[in-house]
Amino acid sequence: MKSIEYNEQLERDVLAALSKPSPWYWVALVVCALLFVTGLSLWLYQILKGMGVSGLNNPVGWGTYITDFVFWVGIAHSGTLISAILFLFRAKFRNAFNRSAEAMTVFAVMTAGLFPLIHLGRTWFFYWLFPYPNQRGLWVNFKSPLVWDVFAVSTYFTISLIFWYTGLVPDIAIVRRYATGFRKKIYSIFSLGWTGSLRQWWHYNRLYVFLAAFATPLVISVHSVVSWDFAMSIIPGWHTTIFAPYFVAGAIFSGTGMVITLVVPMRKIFRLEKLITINHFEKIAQTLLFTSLIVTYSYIVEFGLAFYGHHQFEAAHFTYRLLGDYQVLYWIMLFGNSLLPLTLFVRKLRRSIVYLFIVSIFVNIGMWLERFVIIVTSLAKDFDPYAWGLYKPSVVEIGITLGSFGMFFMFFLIFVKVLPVLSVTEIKEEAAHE
Amino acid sequence: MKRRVAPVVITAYFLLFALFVLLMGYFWNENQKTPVQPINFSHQIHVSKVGLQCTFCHTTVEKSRFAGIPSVQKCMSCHKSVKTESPEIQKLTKYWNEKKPVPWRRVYSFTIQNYVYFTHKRHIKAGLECSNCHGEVKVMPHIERVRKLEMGWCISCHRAKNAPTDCWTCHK
Amino acid sequence: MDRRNFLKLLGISSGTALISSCGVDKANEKIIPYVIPPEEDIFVGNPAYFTTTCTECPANCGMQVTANEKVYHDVRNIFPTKLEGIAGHPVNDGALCMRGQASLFRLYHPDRIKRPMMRDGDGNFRVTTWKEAYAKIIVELAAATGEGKRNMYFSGRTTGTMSGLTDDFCKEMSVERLPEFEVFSHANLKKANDIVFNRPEIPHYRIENADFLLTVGADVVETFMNPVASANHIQKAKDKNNLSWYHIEPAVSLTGVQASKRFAIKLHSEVYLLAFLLQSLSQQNSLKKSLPARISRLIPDYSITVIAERTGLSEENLRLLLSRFANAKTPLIIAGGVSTAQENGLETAVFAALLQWATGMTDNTVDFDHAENYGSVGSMLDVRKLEDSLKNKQVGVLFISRTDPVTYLPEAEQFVELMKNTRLRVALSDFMTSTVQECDIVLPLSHSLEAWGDAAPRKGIRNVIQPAIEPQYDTRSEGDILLQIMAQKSGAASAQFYNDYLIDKWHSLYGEGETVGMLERGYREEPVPSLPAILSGDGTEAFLKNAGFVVESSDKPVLVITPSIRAYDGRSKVLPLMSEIPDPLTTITYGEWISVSDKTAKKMGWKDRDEVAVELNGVSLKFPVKVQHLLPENIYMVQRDLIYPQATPVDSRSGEESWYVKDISVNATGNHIPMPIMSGSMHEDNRGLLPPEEEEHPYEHKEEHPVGRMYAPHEHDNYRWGMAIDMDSCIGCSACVAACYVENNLAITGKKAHLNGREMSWIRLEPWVKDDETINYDLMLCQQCDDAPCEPVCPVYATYHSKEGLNTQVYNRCVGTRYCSNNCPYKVRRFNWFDFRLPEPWDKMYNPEVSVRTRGIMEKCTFCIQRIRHAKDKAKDENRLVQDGEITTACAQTCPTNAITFGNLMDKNSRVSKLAHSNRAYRALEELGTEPAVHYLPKKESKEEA
Amino acid sequence: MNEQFVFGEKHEFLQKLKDLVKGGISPKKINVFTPYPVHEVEEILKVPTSPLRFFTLLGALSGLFFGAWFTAWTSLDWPLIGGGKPIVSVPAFVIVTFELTILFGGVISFLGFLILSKLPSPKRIGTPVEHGNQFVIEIQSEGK
Repeated sequence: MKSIEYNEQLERDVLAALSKPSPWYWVALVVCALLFVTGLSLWLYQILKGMGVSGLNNPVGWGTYITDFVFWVGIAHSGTLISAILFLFRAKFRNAFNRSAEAMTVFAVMTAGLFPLIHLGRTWFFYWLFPYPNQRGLWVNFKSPLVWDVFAVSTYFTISLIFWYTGLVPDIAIVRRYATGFRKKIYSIFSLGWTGSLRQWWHYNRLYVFLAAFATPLVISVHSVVSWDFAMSIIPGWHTTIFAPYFVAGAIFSGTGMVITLVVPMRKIFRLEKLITINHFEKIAQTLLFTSLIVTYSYIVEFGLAFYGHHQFEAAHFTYRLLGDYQVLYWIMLFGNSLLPLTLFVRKLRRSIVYLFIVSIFVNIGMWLERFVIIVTSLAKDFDPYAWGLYKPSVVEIGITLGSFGMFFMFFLIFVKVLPVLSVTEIKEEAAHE
Repeated sequence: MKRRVAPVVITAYFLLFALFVLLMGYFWNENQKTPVQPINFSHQIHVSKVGLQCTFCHTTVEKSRFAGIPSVQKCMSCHKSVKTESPEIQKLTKYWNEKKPVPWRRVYSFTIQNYVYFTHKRHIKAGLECSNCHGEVKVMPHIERVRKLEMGWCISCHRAKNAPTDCWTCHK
Repeated sequence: MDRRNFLKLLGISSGTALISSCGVDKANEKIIPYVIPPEEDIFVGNPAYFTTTCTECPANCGMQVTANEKVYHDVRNIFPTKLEGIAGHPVNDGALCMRGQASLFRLYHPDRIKRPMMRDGDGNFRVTTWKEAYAKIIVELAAATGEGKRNMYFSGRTTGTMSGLTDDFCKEMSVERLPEFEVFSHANLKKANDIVFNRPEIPHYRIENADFLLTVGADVVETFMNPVASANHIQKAKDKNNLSWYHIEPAVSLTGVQASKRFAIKLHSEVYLLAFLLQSLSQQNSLKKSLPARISRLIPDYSITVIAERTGLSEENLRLLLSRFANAKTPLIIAGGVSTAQENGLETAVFAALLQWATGMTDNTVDFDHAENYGSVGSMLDVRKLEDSLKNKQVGVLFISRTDPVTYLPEAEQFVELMKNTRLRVALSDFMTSTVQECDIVLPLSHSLEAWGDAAPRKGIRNVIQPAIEPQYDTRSEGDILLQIMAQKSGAASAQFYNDYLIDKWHSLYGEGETVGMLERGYREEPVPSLPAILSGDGTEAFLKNAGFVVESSDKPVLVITPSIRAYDGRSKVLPLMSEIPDPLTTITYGEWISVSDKTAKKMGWKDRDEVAVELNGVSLKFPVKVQHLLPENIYMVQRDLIYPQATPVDSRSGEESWYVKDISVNATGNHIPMPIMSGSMHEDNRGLLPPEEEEHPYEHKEEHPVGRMYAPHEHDNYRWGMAIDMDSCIGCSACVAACYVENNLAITGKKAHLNGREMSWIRLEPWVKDDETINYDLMLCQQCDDAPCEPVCPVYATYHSKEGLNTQVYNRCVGTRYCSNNCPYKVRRFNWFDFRLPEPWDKMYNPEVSVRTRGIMEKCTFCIQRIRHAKDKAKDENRLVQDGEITTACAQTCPTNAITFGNLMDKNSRVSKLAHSNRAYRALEELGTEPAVHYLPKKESKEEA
Repeated sequence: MNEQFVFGEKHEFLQKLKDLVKGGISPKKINVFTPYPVHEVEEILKVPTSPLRFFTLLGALSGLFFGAWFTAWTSLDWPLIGGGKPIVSVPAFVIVTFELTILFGGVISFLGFLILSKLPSPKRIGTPVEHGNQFVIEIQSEGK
């Protein structure tokens, strides 16, 4: 087939996704929107009543909200991994996923960014967390890991957004060509008047490389910072040096899981089978397996440190994590994160979309639980036995968590209807090489 | 046709709204600055004309955290005889006869009163003039707030005079 | 007459007169001046101080009221905001117990009766006027006398001038004054002293003079007689004569846990132990006065083995006790509480009295001349008498004042029925108690902080009661009421005011000058004639002849109904703070529970919060279980205020009511009851909260070889505030906790919050069980760490380290991340989960010097920084540094044993630095390198004692 | 009047381009439009590396210095002790500095790209130039 025809065909295939949505799409969208709105109203309720509407207490000052925060930031990471790191490594299978992965990153960071605000006792003063010149002459405390978070997350969001958009510009230009009327205007604006001239491609390529080069260390730093929220404290179970690598691996692991969860149905619905092939999935499954192994390794090391280090509080804590009040969650987590992924050594399973989808769901659950267990068990029983206490999420917390999922999927659903879900330009380029 | 009207209407609406907000803000601020007092008391007359010292009425300013507001009896000690015919003084006399306090409106207040510890005594002892913070009261027919009492303002002076800037000097 | 003119009349430079000037009102919009100008020497920012007397329990501690000026609902007034003991007061010497600290909650209680009421035709209360009420009373009194019925005045314990006035009133109005009703009447003690010394009194125990103290059942630091004084004197004795204090009890009590040695004794066998001591001591003639033969032969004499078997004490322990008694110069034995309120109670008390006489305690440590003022207090026998005369419809008008028999008597329904046999029932009360519900006329009483009066806790002391605030409602003092009734009867135009009556009395008693002195001091010590306690041979012999010594044979479960350190006999239950503060032994706050021996629990497989049904006296009561270490098997404990009164045997000789319910059966129901147990675990596992158990150099001080640190310690200029807490002195009374709540406007969060682990206490007592044998405490509050983990994690600098070593929290900068709390190894930070504001009118008691925190803010102990600020302000005026002992925190101030020392660690000569550098000192979780400013001195091991 | 060559296939287009350059037409006069980046073009037309990298370097450096200065300065502006750490605790500040380096670097590179490639261009937004999937070579005629 002549490449020009192939490209035309390709464009039609991809842009087919932008055609009129089916009723089911609307149902899904409305459900997500409702969840989102419920979450928001619960948050409002919490602001008006006080943090007491959550299940948090003394000693457990952090719970579901921070878990959600870490979870969503984690999700975001594999987006950057797939698009930036794999780009630098020139990994071919990347272009099947990178667009949706990047979109996922942007939306996940947006969602994650809300939770530090939600968990504030006095949300209405959230802006005090940012260093801005004020009449009080007060700045923020740069020694606080929470301030590091503020910088890391906002940087991460900005860069991811730019990275995503840059990749989109030539594709939007394509959509522009097909679109008509009002939509055409919008697309023209967002394609910035892209012509595909030599000069544009010339700088474009450079920019893309640089952004990728920035994004890669950024991912590492962001989740390290998130992990330091815990590692910088003195609480047994938090205060450990392996947290940064451990969390980064965990983040990529969970994110990869989420990519699969998102792409499998997307591929089916928009009939992208011939663009997102089983080989692509095998590759991503391998990533999943690899990161799973790293995470499992960290789990083992944690216990090693505690017991071999012969530290009374650490030892007591890890015994508690394993056999204490929250052991069920811990065991579910181990199953989802460490045992189940092992089955991906089997090639057959690796290449079964359905099986992958199931695994990815377990990974999502497992990784959420991992953060929950780390945060809650450490706080529930620390140094002073008198102050020990248990925590269980309240309706409000659960509602807001569901709301965050609603928000994330809502954005994603909107995305698949307004922007090309695959990087057309890159696939063309890829095709031209073969 | 429609296409032209809609944007105009919308912009107009928002402009009006903005204007409204601004006006509200302005009036609120003014009102804060010079609240309407139950009795039209003039510091100008009492200080400039009569020549009273601040401490004549605000007796505890040198020894207490609070400057002190003169009791109704104190006012009456002069106004039993002075200017008795003036309607404002008659208001005062009314309060006195009913043995009711005069519900003066506060002019200077910290927005977060509950959390701030301020002592007049220390500042007087440090040699500050009343006017340093309260402005030229003696020329004010209606007492008027000349400072917002924002933290930044306090601090600037504390720094200049190297007074303590430890948070718990003023916070409580 | 208002107090100012009254004091003017007394010629007192009214340092305590109603002050007035301008202050800051809550609404912060208006500034309300006074109509009448202020006293010249008084102005806002300086609170007024009044001396008065605590009336929360019969102990009558001397109390200094701190009254702050506030505008409340557009009215400028002064409001009592803090209560403290009067330093040097003969009863409590500056200290106050948790109930005393909390009694402001009674003063401002929303449920107080606000105006006189009378029952109308259809049996409902309607508001009435005093005149009308008086008129009715006078008419009824006359009518009753006409019918030949007897009118009776039935009240709670009354002392001092009020007692005299009551007599006058009764004479005037032909009313019988009945013996007073107290749940803890100590009838057996009085009876025993009557038998042995012909003195139906309770002596004043001079613990401070003792070098060996043996308390038999008497919970001297909780509710027995005067806990604050006892605790205080125990400490004095420890310092002065290196006192060793042993406690013997059949159950377990905070007192027992705090004693340097505690022996669990078999039920009802105390009598044998005392008999054994008497006999053995006389045999090895180490008695100062030998007992007459006719008496000693009546005292059971058994071999040590038998006694050991009867009492369950090991022979060496018995010998230890003997040697202690033999070698002590000034021993003291106090029997009471669970050991005298039982079948052998009277015998126990008698033997204790004999021991007191024989070992010469009556000459120094047992002081009958200053006997506790319990003379007019009756017993259950007197109650029975009343019930009889009610049964026989002999009673016309029944006055019930300041007491609540319907709540405290087991036969409540019956008593209510009997009350109906009267013409008229008049209640004088501050609350709508179940007794008041049954009355026809309700005369609301003013709180003692709103009224004049005096009190005589024991012979030789007269306490002043003077108002710190005008009555908030249409209430009157009992004195005024009686005087007014009398006046109205005699048709006088106006009654004499009770305060005039008082003045007259005082003047006639002490003369004018002395009266003034007494008012300023708040009390007066008067000389009392000294009569030695003489053994009454006949009485004792007669008693011993037909004394029966029950031997507890059955091993059926027994329920002990113990007094509550928080609610006393139940009267302090109305104070919400008493439910908010954990019971020191169990750390339970709200709701009821039954204490079950850990051994029993293990056997039955019960755990905390398991519900059990208790079958007793034919009824079945349900309680959640609290496993209690040290509690002997088969013994169950419920605090008196948590169970409705039980019919228990009453000693016909003394009228003492037994605290034991025998032959109960306890079975698990299988339910679990959520119960707010504040302690997450009672096992410390050498985590470093208690002193490290090292073999050589037991309490070596860590500061000399500090833990490795990355940065040089930051410098302090003039002050580094620090604290030393001596856990050997601490008796776990929790007064400090209550003081902190009141001083710092801490929130009362309620049961639901407590179940979610949301208490707000800044300071707490942590009980630690060591190998199921001992319970040691530590007192946990913010350690003001030099390298505080909470500080660097705050993103907005809401918490930081002040140059004076304080770990401060700027409330209105806090955004509420709770990171600091997570990162605090001591978990002493508290988060405002909601707007926990005290409901009106309780908010009157807020301390204006301390902000009231709103929702979403983290708060913590600041070492009472408002007090530091004031002291520094004063020092600056006199341009000097703050002296040692000039400042003390609320917790340290109220401690009966001065276990807490606050001061400046930079000053090497301050008491606190000396203690901090003593080689006993250790710091909590020191190996974390947080460099706390709080230093602990551990409890001395009892082995050092023996 | 510009001369245009339109191709459907990449290799034809590249061939033509080579010929043109061989034919002595200065690369400056040649402009090409491609549906996706074609790196050979840059080789053929001897296009130097994009100056974008200077923007990136500048951005990153400014972020670095700003971060280092800002963290230290704000801490010294009102020195408050926390947890016994020094007022300027470099290890903590490095993290913020690093993030700022990346933030500035990324944002300024993007701006640089817009400036260099003259985007967004209102003219083109108004009337987009569409070449579809064709490869276009445009040679500016003489005189221009």
